[in-house]
Amino acid sequence: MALRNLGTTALMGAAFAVCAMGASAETLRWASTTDPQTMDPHAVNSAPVLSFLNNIYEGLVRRGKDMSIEPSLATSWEPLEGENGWRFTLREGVTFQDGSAFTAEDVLFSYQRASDEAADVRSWFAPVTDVRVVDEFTIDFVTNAPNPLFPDSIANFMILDKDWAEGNDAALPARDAENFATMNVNGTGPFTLAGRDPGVRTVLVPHEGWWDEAEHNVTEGVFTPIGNAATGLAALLSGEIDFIQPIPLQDVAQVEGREGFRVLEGEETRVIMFGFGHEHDTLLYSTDVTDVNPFQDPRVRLAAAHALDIDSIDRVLFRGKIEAASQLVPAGISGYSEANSDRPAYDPDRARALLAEAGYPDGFSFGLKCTNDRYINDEALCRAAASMFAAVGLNAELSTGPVRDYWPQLREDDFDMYLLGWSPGTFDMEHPIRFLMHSQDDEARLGSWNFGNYSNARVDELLPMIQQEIDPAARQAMIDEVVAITQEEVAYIPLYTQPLIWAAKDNVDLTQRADNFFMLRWVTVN
Amino acid sequence: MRDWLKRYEPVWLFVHSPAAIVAAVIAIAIIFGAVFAPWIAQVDPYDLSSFSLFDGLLPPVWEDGANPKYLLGTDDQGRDMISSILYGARLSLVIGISALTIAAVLGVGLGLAAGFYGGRFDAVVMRIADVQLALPAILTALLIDGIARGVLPASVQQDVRVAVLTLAIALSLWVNFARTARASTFVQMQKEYVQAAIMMGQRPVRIMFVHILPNILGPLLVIMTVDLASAILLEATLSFLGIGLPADSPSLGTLIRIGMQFLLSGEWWILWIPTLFLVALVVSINILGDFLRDVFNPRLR
Amino acid sequence: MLVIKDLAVKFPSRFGDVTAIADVDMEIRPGEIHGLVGESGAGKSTVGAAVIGLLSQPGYIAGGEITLGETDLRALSPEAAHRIRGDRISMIFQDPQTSLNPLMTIEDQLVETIQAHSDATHSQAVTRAVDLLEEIGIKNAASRIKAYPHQFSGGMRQRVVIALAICTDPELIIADEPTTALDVAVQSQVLALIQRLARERQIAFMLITHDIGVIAQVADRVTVMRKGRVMETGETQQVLGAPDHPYTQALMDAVPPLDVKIDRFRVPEEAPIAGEGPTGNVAEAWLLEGQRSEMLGLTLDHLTVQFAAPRTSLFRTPAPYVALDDVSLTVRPGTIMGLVGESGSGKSTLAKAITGLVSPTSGTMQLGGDDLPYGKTRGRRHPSRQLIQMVFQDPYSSLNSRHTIADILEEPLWFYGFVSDARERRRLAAAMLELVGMAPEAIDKYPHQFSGGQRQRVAVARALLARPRFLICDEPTSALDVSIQAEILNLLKDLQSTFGLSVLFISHNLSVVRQMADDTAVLRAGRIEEVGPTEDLYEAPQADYTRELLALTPVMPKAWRRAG
Amino acid sequence: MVYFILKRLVQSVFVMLAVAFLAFSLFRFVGDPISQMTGVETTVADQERLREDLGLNDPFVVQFYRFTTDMLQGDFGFSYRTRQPVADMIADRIPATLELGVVALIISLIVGIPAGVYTALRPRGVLTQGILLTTLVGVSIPTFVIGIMLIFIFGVQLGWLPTFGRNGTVQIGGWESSLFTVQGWRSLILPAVTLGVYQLTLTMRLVRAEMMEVMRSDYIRFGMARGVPMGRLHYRHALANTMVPVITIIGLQFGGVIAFSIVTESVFQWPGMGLLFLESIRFVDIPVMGVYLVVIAFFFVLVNLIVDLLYVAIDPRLRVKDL
Repeated sequence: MALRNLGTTALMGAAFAVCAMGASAETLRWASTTDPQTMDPHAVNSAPVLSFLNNIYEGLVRRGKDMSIEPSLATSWEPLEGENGWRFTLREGVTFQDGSAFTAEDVLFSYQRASDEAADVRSWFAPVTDVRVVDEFTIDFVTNAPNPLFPDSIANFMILDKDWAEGNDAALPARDAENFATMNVNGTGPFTLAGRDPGVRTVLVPHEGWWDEAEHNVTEGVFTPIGNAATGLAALLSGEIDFIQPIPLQDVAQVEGREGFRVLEGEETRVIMFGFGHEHDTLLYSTDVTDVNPFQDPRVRLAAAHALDIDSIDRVLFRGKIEAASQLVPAGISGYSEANSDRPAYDPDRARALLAEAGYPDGFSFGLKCTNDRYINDEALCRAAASMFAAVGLNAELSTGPVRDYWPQLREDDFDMYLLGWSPGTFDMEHPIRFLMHSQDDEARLGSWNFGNYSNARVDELLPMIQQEIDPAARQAMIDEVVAITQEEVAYIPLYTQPLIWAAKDNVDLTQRADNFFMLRWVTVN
Repeated sequence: MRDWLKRYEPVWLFVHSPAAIVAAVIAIAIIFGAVFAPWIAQVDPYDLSSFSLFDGLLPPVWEDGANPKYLLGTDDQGRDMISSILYGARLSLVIGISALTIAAVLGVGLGLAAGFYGGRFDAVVMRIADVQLALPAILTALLIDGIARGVLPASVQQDVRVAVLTLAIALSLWVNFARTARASTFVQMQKEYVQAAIMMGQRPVRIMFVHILPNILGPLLVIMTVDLASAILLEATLSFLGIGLPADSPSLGTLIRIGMQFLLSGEWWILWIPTLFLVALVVSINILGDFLRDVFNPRLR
Repeated sequence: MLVIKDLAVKFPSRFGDVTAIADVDMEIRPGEIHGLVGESGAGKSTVGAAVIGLLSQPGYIAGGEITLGETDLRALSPEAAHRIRGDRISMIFQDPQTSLNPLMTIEDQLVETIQAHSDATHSQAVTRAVDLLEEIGIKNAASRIKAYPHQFSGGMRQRVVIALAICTDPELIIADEPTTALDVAVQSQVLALIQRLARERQIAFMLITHDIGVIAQVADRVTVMRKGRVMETGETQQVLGAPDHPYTQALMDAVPPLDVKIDRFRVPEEAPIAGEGPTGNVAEAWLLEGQRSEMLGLTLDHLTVQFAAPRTSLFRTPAPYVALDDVSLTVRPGTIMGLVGESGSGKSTLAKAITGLVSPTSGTMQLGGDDLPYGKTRGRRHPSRQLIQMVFQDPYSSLNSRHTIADILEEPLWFYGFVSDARERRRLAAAMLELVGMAPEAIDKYPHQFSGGQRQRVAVARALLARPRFLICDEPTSALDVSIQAEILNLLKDLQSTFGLSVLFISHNLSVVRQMADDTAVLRAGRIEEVGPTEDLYEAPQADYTRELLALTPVMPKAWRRAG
Repeated sequence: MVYFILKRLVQSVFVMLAVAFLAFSLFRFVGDPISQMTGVETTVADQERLREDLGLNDPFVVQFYRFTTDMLQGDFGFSYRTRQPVADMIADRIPATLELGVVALIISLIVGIPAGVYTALRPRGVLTQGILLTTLVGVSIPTFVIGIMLIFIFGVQLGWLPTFGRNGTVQIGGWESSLFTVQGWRSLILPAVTLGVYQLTLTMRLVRAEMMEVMRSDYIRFGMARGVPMGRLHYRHALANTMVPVITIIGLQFGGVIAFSIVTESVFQWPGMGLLFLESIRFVDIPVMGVYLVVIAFFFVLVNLIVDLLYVAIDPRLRVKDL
């Protein structure tokens, strides 16, 4: 069958094509599924944009290869005496890409710009009450309460040059029509923009006057978005691009099978989980139980957890690439509760027993809502889970849809059980607690993604204490308690951490970071 | 038997053209398989409990590592390919045929009236046709999908997806019927039997549907077969663009979309078997369509 | 010199080989015009096609010889045959509208033909073409040659077709119904041209036609064919004047004479006689019972019909096309009024105005004393829609081919509410069929199973089933063969006299109108040229136009006709 | 002639208004743009404020009135996603789609017409049956499968042609064209062939049907009777008359080309309007979707007008009035 070997033969043709491409010295051509919408660091708080702009702009602090916080534009920082907040001493002799000097004024201006109503990233500065310039290279951030994690939470807060922004009337992120900062950049980072054709091609070239010494040998970085996964892979295998993030899970074996290419597999910090409608008093989609919501009974929720066999999902759907998850953050993230690191085992009999105990011996039907274009194999996972639930009597009526309609439906409580993936923005356990476990409280901007409105007084009480606790041991004890409560009450069913799969040519060394950010400055093309 | 065969010419022509026979055999076999899928297929792919994940990604029986229980292998969910295809073809045919009927009723009705009344009414119908042609099929599908989601209550939405898709496809096909019906009606309007009916004072509706319609069925029938093929293809394209049917009640188009993800990962059969099946179905329908056009086109004889 | 010896042509079909023509013999000397006459289906066109080698698929020459001069046409290779076509043998088709390529100028089509058979340069070919056009009577040919076919009138276009046929001065020209689509005046000019070419250029003409008048006027010798066989051949005067084969005699009797009125056509013996048979008179009784006492005449005065011409520019509204201009006409009750005129004279528009298909711009119409409203304002249930019925020209399009004869005939019965019971309706329809001379069993068949003549009988039956008082016949027989035409005309005469119908008989054929009509009106370009009793009009025409029409109609010389 | 054009223009304005109204009135059901525009941590209050600023809470009629009046003044609004003026976004993308569509159409004509003529003149030939079958198979495989197949065969296996994107373009006064460089053509071939396959089958079958019809006409038989060489008869006479009806149908099919270009562009990552439209659907970028539709309607109407004018130009019966 000619069509069959289409997929598996070795690529003499492709290898040959690489040289034919006439790659100039150390150009890196890479692709991803989505194009960063804008070049304005404060306009949009989304991973693709922040990841790309981290190559151009820099924050006071930055994350190292192992996700730890290290000095960047701030050389050091200490808590303020006498009031809550932090003092940052800035690095001297740093210049922006247009040559102007970097001073505290620029940091203050960037703070005012980033916390303005027009900026989508203003939620990072919720705890900040005041910012004071002490001298040309020191600046204080005053917070409304002790905030040990504040430096970590502003790793993506990028600094603009005040005169450049005001000079090109881009003092605020574009409210409606684009302004100068949407298409042009002036950061302190390792690279600057050499060409921008939105949605088609974006070119980065090294910034000569960068304060840090360059580990990379890239002379030109060309980024092109490729929406269709199969086309992207073809582009890599045909040698037209050097690196692509991500590639479909099922094609890993293929790429590894071809010499000249390799695959980088890691764990993304995103945990995939099922959530319940804790606050719903009836099931919306059930055909047999319409007067009460069985999922309000923790035993039913535990039964659902026991019905899922993560190992077989791993083997068949993810080809052994995922890690089972016991809580809402993966292992290794600060605040991970080692004490509660085991998850409910796959035990269909125990699940049926629990259901019977809860009064549903032959189970019931309910509506399971999932996305079909947001997480890796999201639709396939939901179908697999639905068939596992059905095995124990929980008849799931599956409805999948594009993510553009998904969040509004969840906000209108249009589900019985729903699929959710969560990646902690601050890479700390406090983040999911603040957004997913704390009961919904709009003014305080808490629990905004807790769609089922799970609420536990003790958890609500512990959150502010965790946020202000300086002593790490005490903080971890409180976090362990929260994780224990939510596990015991099965607030969510954490399933697994999503695999992070990049593919590149052999002659490209690069570092894969857990937050799926691609740093051009760690790349060497040999 | 011989003279009956001879006397009724289309049948005689059919018996003597091998292509039409082969096409008819394939089409009937597929339609038979689709209609009787529940009894033929081993597994009901729509019932989630009837298959398990562990049988996922099994190759066809002539490949190594295959499970004889699944002759043509299984897809990523462990569904038997043959059953999925039969059920998928059934859904595709249901959508295709119902979309076609709606398009035919709407198109022929408007086309006949436009041809009969002519003048301003004809111009209005043709402009509506222009608007419909200017809206790409994907957008029609998207908009109807959006309306259904906005208007209908949440619980009903899932099983109304098929109706939404059918309506969307029908809306993008009715223009062909309208244009052909209109052109044929203009020809018939010159004929004296129509003038006689008008002179008698018969109601326009009766003239259109009792007198004119039987005489313009020939060309419409040909469009019917050609558009059935494009309706099925359109359903496949829409599901590729993410607007088609949900993955748990696959049509042929959805199966192909799922198959696309495994194109390079070695599981070639998930894509190519449904695609070859679709090609066989569409080609045979088209060949029958061509045959019908030659038979019903008086001038060709 | 063309010689054909027992030529046979066969058409394979699923019923085995059908013999179209067999043992046909014929000789045509240079300069001779040899008429080939016969009714439709006689195979005359097949002979012409066989000679020039253009038999329509899948026909083939099964036997016999065709020699032109010394060359045996059947022995030629396809390429050689193609070279001869246009060079030594040419052909003229019936309809000038479709014989010329609409997208090419006359010059291109002439030049390409000339250059196909001679090595003339382009300019030489053009000058030759211009001379040719002048020779066949096209004025200022030099400028007209650059025009497109649609810019010529029917007659002009046929002249161009003839020029194309003779531009390579062929030995033989096969003219297949060359003048059938033309008006009388233009027909005679084209026939005269053919005679002149035969004489001056010594071209042998095979003139294929069904019109015996044309044969009489032009042909030197004639061959009569029927059902693929030659009945008789010889000098025209001898064959037409004193035919010795009964079929030829029957054919001659069926031709309506122009110069004398005969009360009924002598119809060949096998034609069915109208009105006999038991069920026939059931229909007759039903019609008579429905007949109200008085007969209805029709009066039109100052009737004008105008059609808006298509707008070509925003500012000037173009002058409307005047189809009927101030027409006043009266059809006396119980009589037949003939209406004669050439194509484009407005005959059909008049019929459509009366029946309401077209709304006049001014003038009034009365039917038997009551006012007849215009089409627009005439309600669907207005009594005139039942009282006035019409028989159309083309039998193939006046009956709905998807309905059975029963459906067609029963429609007026239930529509006008005459008979509510279905079985009764069916019995009456079958009876009417017999009244018009057809077998009652035909009721369950479809129109395509009948000949042209039979279909026209069904159309008449349908008209009668509406119990009309006024019948309009728009060219009822011009699409039929002469023999069939005679039967239908006899039928119409009998029905008119039996049921006291007032009839408006429209035709372009003056001889037919003379045999049918009590009074006659001559129409030209929408205006009445002359109206009066038929005999006065034919014997002593007042208007020059009428005289000219009578003179130009090809007709058999009086001397040839058998006595009585 | 002038009157004819004016009448068509008035009608086309109505078509475009109808398309705009239809599209705009239904966008409200296509999803919530705000949830796409804001990040994960944006609070509900901020989202409401943004919704207010964008005027999405205004009644539908007001929104539509604003949409049309702005458009008439040439202000096409800005994209919710990239904040770029929609006019620039679409203007940048028009050359890509137009060039792809036109080249696909040309391929379908260059291959379709001769194939149609051949199959018409030799209806029973083996090659004819072969051509008919292969083109039929070609049109039975969904466009995206054909696209991916071509990418893998020519891009990955053989490596002759690029697998995605549109490079080698040359800027000629605001029009970015890929027709003037070898690299430009190399990246254009595969998408154009994918888009062209459907058109090609259509054109071929149309030409075949019309040609067989014309071959039976009287003027062809008269041409045969005049001994006009067969070649001239087939091409000068028959083909010219075949083109008249074929051109109108091809004009109508241009709508199909636009629809299928959406799929082709998404498979080949071809930076045309189709891809932009697809991305704006995923992102519920209403202004871009609205303007795209009106532009497509405009192209469609324009093509119809051109086809009608071509019709008159080719057919002298319409062009030259009687002498």
